[in-house]
Amino acid sequence: VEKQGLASAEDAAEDEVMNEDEGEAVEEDEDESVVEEEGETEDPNIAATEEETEDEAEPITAHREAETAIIFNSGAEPEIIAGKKASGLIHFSNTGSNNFIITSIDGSFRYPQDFSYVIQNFSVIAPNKMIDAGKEGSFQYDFLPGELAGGRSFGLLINVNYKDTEENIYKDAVYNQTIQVLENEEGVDAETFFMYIMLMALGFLGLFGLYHLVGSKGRKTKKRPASTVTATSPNGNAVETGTNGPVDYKWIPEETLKAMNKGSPSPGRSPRKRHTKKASAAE
Amino acid sequence: EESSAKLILTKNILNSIITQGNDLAIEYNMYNIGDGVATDVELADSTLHDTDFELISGKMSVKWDRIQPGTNVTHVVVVRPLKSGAQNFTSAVVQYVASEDSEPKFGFSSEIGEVEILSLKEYNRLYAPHVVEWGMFGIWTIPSLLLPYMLYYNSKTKYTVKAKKN
Amino acid sequence: MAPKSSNFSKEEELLLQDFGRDLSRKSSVIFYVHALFVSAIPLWLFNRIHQMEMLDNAILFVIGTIFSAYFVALAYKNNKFELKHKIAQKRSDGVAAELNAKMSESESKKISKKEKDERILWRKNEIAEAESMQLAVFYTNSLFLILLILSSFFFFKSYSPMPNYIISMVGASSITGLLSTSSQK
Amino acid sequence: CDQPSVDSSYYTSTNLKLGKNAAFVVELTVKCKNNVQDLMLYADVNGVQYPVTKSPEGNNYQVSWTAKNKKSPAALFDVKFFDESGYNALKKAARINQDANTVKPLFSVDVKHHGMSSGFWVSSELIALAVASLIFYVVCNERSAVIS
Repeated sequence: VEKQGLASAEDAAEDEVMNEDEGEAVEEDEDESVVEEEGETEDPNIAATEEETEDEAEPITAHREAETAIIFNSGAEPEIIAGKKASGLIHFSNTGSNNFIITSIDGSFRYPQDFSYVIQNFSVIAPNKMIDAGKEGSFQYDFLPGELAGGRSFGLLINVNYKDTEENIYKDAVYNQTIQVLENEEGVDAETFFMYIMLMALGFLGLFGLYHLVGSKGRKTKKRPASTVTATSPNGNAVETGTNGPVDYKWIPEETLKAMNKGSPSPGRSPRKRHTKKASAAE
Repeated sequence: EESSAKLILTKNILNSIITQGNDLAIEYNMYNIGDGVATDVELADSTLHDTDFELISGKMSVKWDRIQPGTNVTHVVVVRPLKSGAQNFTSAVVQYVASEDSEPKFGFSSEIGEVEILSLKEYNRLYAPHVVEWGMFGIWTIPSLLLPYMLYYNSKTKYTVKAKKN
Repeated sequence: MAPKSSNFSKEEELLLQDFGRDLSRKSSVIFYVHALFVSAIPLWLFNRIHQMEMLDNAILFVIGTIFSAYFVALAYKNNKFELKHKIAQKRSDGVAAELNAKMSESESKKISKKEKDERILWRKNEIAEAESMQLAVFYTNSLFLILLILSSFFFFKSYSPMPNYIISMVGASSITGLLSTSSQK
Repeated sequence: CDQPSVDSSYYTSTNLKLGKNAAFVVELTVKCKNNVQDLMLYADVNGVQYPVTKSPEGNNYQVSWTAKNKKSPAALFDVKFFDESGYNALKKAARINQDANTVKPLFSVDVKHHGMSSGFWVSSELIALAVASLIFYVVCNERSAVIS
């Protein structure tokens, strides 16, 4: 029962960002008596807005004995390029006497004018790491801004979700600012380029093969009537004089012969028949 | 307010392919994001057990006398996984004195998490050059390709060249 | 064909059959040996490069080899049939020249023109048979191997070895077989 | 530290197939004639300074750096080691735009990086495919010569 309460509280916390009216104050009261004291948040602006707008809703906030900080792989200021992985390096310091468990870290791009509107959700990591009282922990949160995000500004929100040993849950917006996403100006890298070249080569190979197959077929069908002519033409006459039939059937494939004899049913030569003939020939 | 250091320690794998029996470089980065100097910084990683990893280069436990604020330091160890399969890379630890005369602080690095280590066999299958194998393959194809072609070619030249002469 | 056969002598009919799709026993044996051999070559690649154990996959390997050998042999047969009469046409002058050169003057005078032509015909048949077989084997083998390499090392490289073997062998051999039948029409 | 005797070994990544990032590790054992313990060292690699780490026991030091996401070509690195005063002199030289080479290092270590390579520049299966294509081309020529 406790777990369910927790889950819905968490849901409420999530919903609360999206639509502010929905408040499940009852459960929150049960779970977060500690939060009421209002933890110290990194950004005073957020604390202020939260106090203003969510007096009744009582959102999940940070614990005052936990401090968070973030830098990015590009430095203290995020330099985020569309379509390229960015890393947030998060410092979590437990200054109190409680043990905290970092349950998850999530990040998202928000609409700069209205942070409750999510544009892109980044994948959530779940470190499930216990940071004992007085200790510190570092977390790396990697996220991939969309290819098309370049040249626009977004609200970047990164939340650290944690709980204490009494299963009270907390949320700390470790980064909550509007950032400018840079265009990915890197062209096609060499590897993909060579991959395309190879694919093209393979395509040509395939075409070449097809050309040979179709080409030889086409030539054959076109020249078939001619080939019977050449069979009787001067260069073949050494043979032709030898045959007593009016047409040179030898060079015509079976199918053609069959097609010529369409009217009469041709049962085909049975191997037995052939063998007897061969045997008679051997005699 | 007294200035104090704050260290972020990340642990990452430099390789893109992790295999049994091949070098695996693990990089530790320490960023001092505080406003004071961190002193007596000790980094230790006891998670790479010698039953699973052979140490090739670098030390599992090192010390910096001080790390200035706003700077970062890098440490690399190179190991060779002895076993294949899933391996959970967990936190290294750092201990440092954040401000003068204060108690040492203790922190965990970021975790890499569970990583699949390719078996040597699988690695060979996917990435070895196989020059000898292909060479032998070429030899195996001689009876299937070269032999019929030689026979055909001989016969062809024998009967077409003569025809041209006449 | 039955109504036509009345136009030909027995020998001629026999000769006609030699240009047919059916194979003599000797040719069949040669074809199947070649087909089995070329179908077994990929085992080397799958064993040494894809690291498939020979013994563990013995049944699969045997089935795969036989399956592929069947289609490759079919392709040999079709290709040989298609090539043979063309080759015979091309070689007729050469064969005649060879036979004329072989026969001494007295000999050539002794036999009738008809008999001489018949000898040329038989010899031509022999040559065309051999050449068409060789060319068919060469063509089919190289087509099969190229398809196999493409399939196994490029298209399905990321597959695990066993499905790779099955797909590549079935694919390469059946496409080889299929192409040989399609080019007959 | 007077007349340091240095034992060094180093590691550089060579296999490009395992990853594009190169790691460089230099390990050294430094013995000073005047038996200085807890020596603080700084390393200078091509004008970039790194603090040298010391292992908790013994006079074992390590300096490591990485080259990320680019092929690091074969090169000979001259890794110069400075003590605290040398390091300060180096920084001072940089400040007043003085040639850094005028600051004499305590000692230096040569690191030979063989470059990252993935073996042959083209994969053997590609060569096999090319050879097979060539053979196929020959046979196609023969075949079409016969068929036409």
